[in-house]
Amino acid sequence: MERELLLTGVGGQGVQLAAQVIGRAAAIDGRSVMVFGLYSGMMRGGSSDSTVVVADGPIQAPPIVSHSWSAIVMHHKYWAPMVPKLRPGAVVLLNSSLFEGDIDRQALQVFDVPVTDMAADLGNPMGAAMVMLGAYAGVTGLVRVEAAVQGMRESLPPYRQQHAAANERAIRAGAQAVEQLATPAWETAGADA
Amino acid sequence: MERELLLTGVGGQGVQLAAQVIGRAAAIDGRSVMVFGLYSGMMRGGSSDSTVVVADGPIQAPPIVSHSWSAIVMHHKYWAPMVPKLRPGAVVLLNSSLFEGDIDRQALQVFDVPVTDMAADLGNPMGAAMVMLGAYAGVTGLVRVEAAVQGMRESLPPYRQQHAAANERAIRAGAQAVEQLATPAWETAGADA
Amino acid sequence: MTRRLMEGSEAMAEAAVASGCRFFAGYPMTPFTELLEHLARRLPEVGGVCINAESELEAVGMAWGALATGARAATGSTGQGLSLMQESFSEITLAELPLVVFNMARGQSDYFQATRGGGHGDYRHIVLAPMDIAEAVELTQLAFHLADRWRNPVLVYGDYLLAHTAEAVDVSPMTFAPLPPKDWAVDGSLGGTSRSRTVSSLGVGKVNRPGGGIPAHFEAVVPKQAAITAEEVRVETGFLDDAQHVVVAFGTPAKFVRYVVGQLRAEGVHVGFVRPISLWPFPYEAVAAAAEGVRSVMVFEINGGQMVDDVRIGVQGKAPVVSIGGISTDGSGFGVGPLLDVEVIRGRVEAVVSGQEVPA
Amino acid sequence: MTRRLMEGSEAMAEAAVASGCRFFAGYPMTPFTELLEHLARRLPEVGGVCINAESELEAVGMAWGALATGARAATGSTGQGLSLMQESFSEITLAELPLVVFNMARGQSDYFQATRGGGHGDYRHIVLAPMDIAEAVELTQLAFHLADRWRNPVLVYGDYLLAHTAEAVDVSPMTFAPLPPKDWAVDGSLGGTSRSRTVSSLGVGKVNRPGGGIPAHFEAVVPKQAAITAEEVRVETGFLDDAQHVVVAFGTPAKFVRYVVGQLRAEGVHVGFVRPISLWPFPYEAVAAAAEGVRSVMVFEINGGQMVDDVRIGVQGKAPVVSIGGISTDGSGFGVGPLLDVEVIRGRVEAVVSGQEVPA
Amino acid sequence: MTTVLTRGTVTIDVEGCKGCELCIPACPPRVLTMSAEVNGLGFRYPQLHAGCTGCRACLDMCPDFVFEVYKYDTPVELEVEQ
Amino acid sequence: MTTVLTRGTVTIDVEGCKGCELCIPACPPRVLTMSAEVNGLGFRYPQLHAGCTGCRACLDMCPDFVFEVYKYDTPVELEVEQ
Amino acid sequence: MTAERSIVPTGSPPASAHRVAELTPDLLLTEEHQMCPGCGEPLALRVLLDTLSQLGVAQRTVAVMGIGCYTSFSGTMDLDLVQALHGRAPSVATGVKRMLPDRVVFTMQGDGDMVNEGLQEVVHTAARGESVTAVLLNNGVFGETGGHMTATSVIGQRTKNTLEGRDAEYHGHPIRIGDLLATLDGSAYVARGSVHNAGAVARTKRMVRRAFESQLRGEGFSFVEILTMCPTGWFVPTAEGPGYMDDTLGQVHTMGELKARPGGGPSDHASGALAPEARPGGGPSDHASGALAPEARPGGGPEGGVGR
Amino acid sequence: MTAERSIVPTGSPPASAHRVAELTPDLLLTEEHQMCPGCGEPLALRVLLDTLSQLGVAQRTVAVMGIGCYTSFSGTMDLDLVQALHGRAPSVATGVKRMLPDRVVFTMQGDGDMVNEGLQEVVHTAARGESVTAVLLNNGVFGETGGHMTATSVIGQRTKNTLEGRDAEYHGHPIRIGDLLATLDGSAYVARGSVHNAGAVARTKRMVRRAFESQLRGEGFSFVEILTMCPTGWFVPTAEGPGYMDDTLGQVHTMGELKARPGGGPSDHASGALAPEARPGGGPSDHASGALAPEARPGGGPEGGVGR
Ligand SMILES: Cc1ncc(C[n+]2csc(CCOP(=O)(O)OP(=O)(O)O)c2C)c(N)n1
Ligand SMILES: Cc1ncc(C[n+]2csc(CCOP(=O)(O)OP(=O)(O)O)c2C)c(N)n1
Ligand code: SF4
Ligand code: SF4
Ligand code: SF4
Ligand code: SF4
Ligand code: SF4
Ligand code: SF4
Ligand SMILES: [Mg+2]
Ligand SMILES: [Mg+2]
Repeated sequence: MERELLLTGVGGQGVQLAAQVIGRAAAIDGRSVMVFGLYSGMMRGGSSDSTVVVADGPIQAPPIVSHSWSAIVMHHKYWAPMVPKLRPGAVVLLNSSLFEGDIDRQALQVFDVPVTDMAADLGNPMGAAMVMLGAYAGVTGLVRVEAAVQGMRESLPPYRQQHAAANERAIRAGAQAVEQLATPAWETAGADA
Repeated sequence: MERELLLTGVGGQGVQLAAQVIGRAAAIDGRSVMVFGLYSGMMRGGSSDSTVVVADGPIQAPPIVSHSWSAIVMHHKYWAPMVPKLRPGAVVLLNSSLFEGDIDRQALQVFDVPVTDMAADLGNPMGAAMVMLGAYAGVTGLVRVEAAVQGMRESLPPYRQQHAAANERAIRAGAQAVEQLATPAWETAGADA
Repeated sequence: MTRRLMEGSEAMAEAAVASGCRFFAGYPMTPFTELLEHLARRLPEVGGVCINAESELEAVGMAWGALATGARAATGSTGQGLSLMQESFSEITLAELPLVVFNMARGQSDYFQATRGGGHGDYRHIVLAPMDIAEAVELTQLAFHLADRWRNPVLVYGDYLLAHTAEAVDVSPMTFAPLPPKDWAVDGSLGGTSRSRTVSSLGVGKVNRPGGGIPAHFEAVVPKQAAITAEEVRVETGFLDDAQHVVVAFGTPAKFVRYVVGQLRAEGVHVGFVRPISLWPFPYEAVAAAAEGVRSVMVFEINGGQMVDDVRIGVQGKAPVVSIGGISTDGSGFGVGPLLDVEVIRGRVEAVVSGQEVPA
Repeated sequence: MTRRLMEGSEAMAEAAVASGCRFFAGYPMTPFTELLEHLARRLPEVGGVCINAESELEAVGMAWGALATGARAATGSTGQGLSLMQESFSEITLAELPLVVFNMARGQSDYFQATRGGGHGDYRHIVLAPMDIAEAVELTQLAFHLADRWRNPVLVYGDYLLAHTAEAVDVSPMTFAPLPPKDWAVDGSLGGTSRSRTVSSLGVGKVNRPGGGIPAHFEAVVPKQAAITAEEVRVETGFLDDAQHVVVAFGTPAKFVRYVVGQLRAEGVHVGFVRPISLWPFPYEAVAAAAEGVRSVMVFEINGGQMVDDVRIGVQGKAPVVSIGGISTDGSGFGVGPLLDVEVIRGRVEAVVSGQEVPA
Repeated sequence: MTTVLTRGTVTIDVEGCKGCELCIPACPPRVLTMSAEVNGLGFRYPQLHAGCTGCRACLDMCPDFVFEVYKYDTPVELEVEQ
Repeated sequence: MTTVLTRGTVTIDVEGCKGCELCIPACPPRVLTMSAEVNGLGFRYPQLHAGCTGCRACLDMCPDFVFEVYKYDTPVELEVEQ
Repeated sequence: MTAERSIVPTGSPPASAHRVAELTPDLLLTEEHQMCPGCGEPLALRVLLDTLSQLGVAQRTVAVMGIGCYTSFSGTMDLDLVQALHGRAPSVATGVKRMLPDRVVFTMQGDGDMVNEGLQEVVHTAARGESVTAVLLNNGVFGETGGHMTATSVIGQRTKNTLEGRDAEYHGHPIRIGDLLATLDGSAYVARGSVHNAGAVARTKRMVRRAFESQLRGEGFSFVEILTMCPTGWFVPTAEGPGYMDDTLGQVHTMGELKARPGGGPSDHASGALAPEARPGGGPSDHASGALAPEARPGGGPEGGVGR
Repeated sequence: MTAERSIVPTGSPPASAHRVAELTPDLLLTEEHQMCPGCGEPLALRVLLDTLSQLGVAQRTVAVMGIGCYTSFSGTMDLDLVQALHGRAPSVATGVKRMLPDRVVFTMQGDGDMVNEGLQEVVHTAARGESVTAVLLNNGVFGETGGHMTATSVIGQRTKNTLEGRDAEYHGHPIRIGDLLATLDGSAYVARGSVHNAGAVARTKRMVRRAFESQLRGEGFSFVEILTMCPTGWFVPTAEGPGYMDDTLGQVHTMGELKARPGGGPSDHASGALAPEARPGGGPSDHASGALAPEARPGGGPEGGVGR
């Protein structure tokens, strides 16, 4: 089974790191994984999208997916082109601190999480994406929260390790703020969990 | 009618200039002309070959000729590959001051002119090629001697004009040292002469 | 080495290290940058050298020097940076040095540059185009081997997608047939012995052992290229047996095409594919065989129409050749544009199969 | 201007001046050097500028700047120097600047570089290959016209023989259809007006007039190339009517081929020739027509086999395509080798006609 | 409650701010502080307090061009919370 | 006829000479002069006269490596034409 | 502390007050840009555009842009403009100037563009004495590609591909490009400024003005290097950018005028370029204008910079 | 006059005499070459090869050659050798040295190669402090292609494409490359010599030796510029070459040591490199060795050269 996740935000919001962390977490959970990040130019306020595919067998799909099982929306600016790619009933986590615009709450299972505010409250204003990925793990079970924490630590370059503790708090806060779906991503928590 | 001349020597002997001068002289004489020079690298002692084609109508031949009516041999070093291109009976002027080796005096009409020595005697040791081209004009009548003198003046760049007088003496000395062929290049001396 | 989530750039860097590459020089440029970053970190760990060259011109020159000593060495960039290296590329080929070049292309519009030689002269690089990370790990190692085998540069043709996609991969060293010793390399030891060596693109040796000279040196290119053409064609084909239509594609887009062809076959459409893995030498014979008796040969490439020339040469008029790709880029000019989408490709293939116009 | 003995380089320089070229920058390299020398002398005389650029990279950059102001400007070199300019060439094409490039090639082995674009991306230069000085004078003038007409670079493909052969020639200015004004050029006058201009290869305008953006800019390449292909093919053919064999050749070697074909025809051999004058766009249709019903299509080119690809694309399998050229150079590497000889070419054509092996 | 003689003032385009804080130390009288709230892009932004001199340093140091600087025709007294 | 005490001498590879004349002024005692005759390539070449010191300057200045320089074990007297 | 004071409304201009300076440079088509928070390049841009505006040459100016983060300014600068390739702006500017000798021509380049990829271009253009002004935004990194070492990165500087810091043995030494260009006969005016505080911005503006004045007098090549913050590439918080610059790049690439043609004396030393009231009052650092020594200091090393 | 003296036979070595120096450099495979009459490049070649021979490093040396007339030496030098492209030798040498750090690596380049086409290469290599020695044969022209202006041609110099002489306004100013390289932190030894007379040859030989000694000590980049005659490119008779050089190039590119690391003191000041008897006796010019100041003179301008 292949589970897709699309992430969108603006440069600087941490979308690429979040995608990486989920990918590493899935690998830690023993699954096949493919992560593809697409961002314009450098770390400036342009678009920042990413795709994650996690599977319990080898992945057949090419790294750009046409249909997705879920989405994380850190900002609405580059969200529109993503909408048609979501399968009916797809799980969407919205950054409700910033999100503006319409979303079809009938067709999609939408979860509003005010991650920018939560991150600010945690004293880690740049940690919104970490809160979000904690929430995503909590809602979908696509990766285990513990795997996400470990994946985050492995994803930080040496010169950013000082942020690890704050990020861990952010991930756990996100996970605690939500409830798991009735039908999560997998039957079991993790292939080797 | 197309008349070909092949010239060969070593770099620094003035072969390219001599070919140029003959070309300009032929143009002065009102004929069609094509001159092609081939020399290795720069003015260092490598090969220095040139081809001149003069015609009384438009030239059909490409600039590298397979068969030649005449040749000027300033040095024997790069002479061998030229031999098979000479038509039977071709007119060959040899720099007898330096030439070493064999030449088929049966098949070719050979004229020995000690142009290096003559140039030295004239106090113009670098003028051997000019002596030779005077001799060539004298023997073949392919260009008029007066046209050759004028062509030489036009061929010198401004910063070499100081050599014009000495070169003129060299050309005339060459012409005087030889006798014209019984059957020169053309019936008339020059198209507009 | 155990499986680890690595982006393509990192996996290729690891594969280079596993191949014994010990010198790299490069200059950052999207999407090549990460390959350089990984090698800058990894090579010193294994006793190698990675220089952050001051420009692409310097990078390729440094690699040239390292190669001349017999080391396995590489450089890379993307289209523009490789354009700057063209003079060196052709001359390194003439000098018969085993350079490996990573072209992390911004799309596929450098096909001509890669296969026809953007530089002057008659040189050709062997060009290997992986479709995904696993294959990139293999072809990178093969590249170092072939470069040494033929004393000819090999270019690995990746792209943005390959560089920036991460998968859990395992880079283990491959084994190849043994290679002759690099007795042509200079190590400085033969000065004053009358047997000193020259590494040169000019075909010149020493006066006491002049070699064949420039004409012979240049002419030696022709038989060498013929030998490579005879031995190094690599291609994957699928579903050709009873195909009425064939799609030709290379690199990461070929992975999309293969997926689409698989889907269509499952639905009973008689379509097959040819995926050139070596772009030079190009699999003309495979294309010719595939073209036999089909109704169309489609070419899907992300550019204005380049590989289509090679496909036409292969097809030799046996079937209509139809371009179904095109220039496609994101707003930044180096990312991935709208054509790289399974649905879009499927739509184009179906249009040709059903005899309609290809949608723009 | 009256007839005067001029070498090809000088004649081309005069033709450039007659075309209104007022800027040139170049760096010496055999056999391009003399063209630079003549322009260094002539341009200041007519109020133009010729810069002895410090390298080819600088030369092409300077030409770029001059072109951006709307001036007619050119640069040039030979193979290696042009390799260095490849990055600029492709981007100047994307910037739609009317550059003229003189490629005084060391042979014909830069055919790929010239016609496929040695640089990155989908660019194409219009390539015009004169066979002698008189034609070079015309094609040089045409080059400046076409560059402006299409806002696309044009490369004039000369060689050692063309550069160094002297003939008595007459350079008179030609007239062409009128051209649109260069309202895209910058002159510095529109700063602060909200209508300021941008000359860029990146497809970007100003925020208030952004244009189509990078994707649209890149995609515009395709229809433009199609239009040039439709209108600018130039070719000479001869003796095709009842030909059983056809020889394809371009540039100065084509003059030899034409001479040989003329000789053979006079002797009753059924052979004709096709001489592409524009190498891009290539005269595929003329080649296709010539290939109809013949026994062989020979390709004579002085390289390892490059134009033969285009001939194959044109012939589409209708007749066997036989290479009868090859790499041929003198000892210096940039002069003229043994294949450029009427007897040698004749021998090769006769061999094919009589069904024998082509002599090596 | 005291007041401060204030010769200048600024306007701040809060939505243009990227929260870099370069304006804060640049202000000689130190009358700028960062907000607790964030703007639409999620950035904190500067707020002005009494005592601005209209010196322009904030304008010169803001990479996002959010400031306009004014001088009162007559200086005003503004309140400062102690 | 007089003689000069001559400490050194040279050999000259006449056929290697390209007639540049750089050796002539380089020789401190000025004992080199150019020939009137030419060699096989048509160049005039240097000739040695009495008085060489074996100083090596000609060797150092000849681009065509035609000189070898020697010192006599015992200086010799050589004739000079007046 | 300030935090406790009451907040003054800043939404709209107050009544009975006048603006002390133009809102933004009037040669900008928009104030928006996509540079990172805390980037120094927009500050340098403003300095440049303000100067062109004040000199009144905007309608006879051609800009030639390099490739780096600043490239995005090409869409917002209201100037006739030619986009060059990475490193190649000086040659392009040469071509423009030779065809339009009475126009003001300048390049905007980064350290990666000018001192790495295009070092040869700028040195030759300077040696040629080409009458153009080159403006260098020097942040000691390739900002655009993610913060890698450039030829101006200082010893010990940590960059994306020198994670242990630039090591002279392995990575070599930084080039002080301004000092190098000042040694060439063709350069007429060479100075190095910075935008790391308001005083530096003001001094830099005077340098830029003097560079263009030199071009207008036809003296030869003029050059202003501006040190700019790149918190992203330096991996430091935005607020620490200026201090980090001062401690690292600023110690090697010291600020000051490095060369000026005797003829081109202290044009506007006392005022002119900068209206007096626009000067930062008791700003965080000095603005001792005496440091702008009017005479040439070719090859001037670290000793002669403006006090920071 | 000398012409009247009787001629001494010079066909073969005399009896009872000993050779004062090696016949030709022992690292030459042949004495023949195709350089023009009066060319200075073979003189520089001999200086270089003699030095390598005397230092005893020939069997651990790699030469990297540029493209110019001197390129033809690659066939006659008995050294392991890599032929680089025009301008690119310093990068190639870098690659060689990094892979063979204990070998002696040098480049031989001309002014066209190094100061035109490859200026960036040599400056970056010097800044990088790469432990290689670059030898420049500076004749102020592209000899190989026919005598055109280079970036070192001096003002007023007539060349093939500056027929009226190099004009600073139109063609720019020459680059004094040695002076420029001396300003870089990565360069350890920089000197400029010449071969226009026997004294200059001897002094140049000491410079070359000191440069290689610096490399052997691992101090960084070392550089020797050698002014060489090119009568062909200068359009002067061969015999006038040395005088012409002295009057033109020599006035701008003044001879002397421009930089030396304090540690690398006066190695062989008194002798060693040059056996005393090999010194030109009362040669045409001085050989005051004091001019080889051992201490660093970065940026040293015209004032500090060796007397010519
Ligand atoms: C030939 C070439 N090589 C590499 C690049 C990739 N590239 C784009 S911007 C850049 C760095 C720019 O650095 P700098 O000029 O210092 O500007 P900054 O981003 O720091 O402002 C590089 C390496 C390119 N565009 N062209
Ligand atoms: C890229 C490139 N451009 C131009 C040339 C042509 N070229 C060959 S040698 C030469 C000049 C060499 O000048 P220099 O290095 O000064 O050596 P010299 O001939 O004066 O000894 C030039 C321009 C080349 N080989 N490669
Ligand atoms: S104008 Fe000056 S005093 Fe007022 S807020 Fe800005 S920096 Fe502070
Ligand atoms: S300097 Fe500008 S962008 Fe930065 S915090 Fe202050 S107002 Fe915001
Ligand atoms: S060794 Fe000295 S003295 Fe003797 S010939 Fe040579 S230069 Fe003259
Ligand atoms: S220096 Fe040498 S080549 Fe020149 S004249 Fe003297 S011996 Fe002959
Ligand atoms: S990466 Fe650096 S230079 Fe680029 S926009 Fe960001 S801060 Fe500015
Ligand atoms: S052209 Fe000049 S440098 Fe070249 S060999 Fe002749 S004299 Fe020497
Ligand atoms: Mg930078
Ligand atoms: Mg030179």
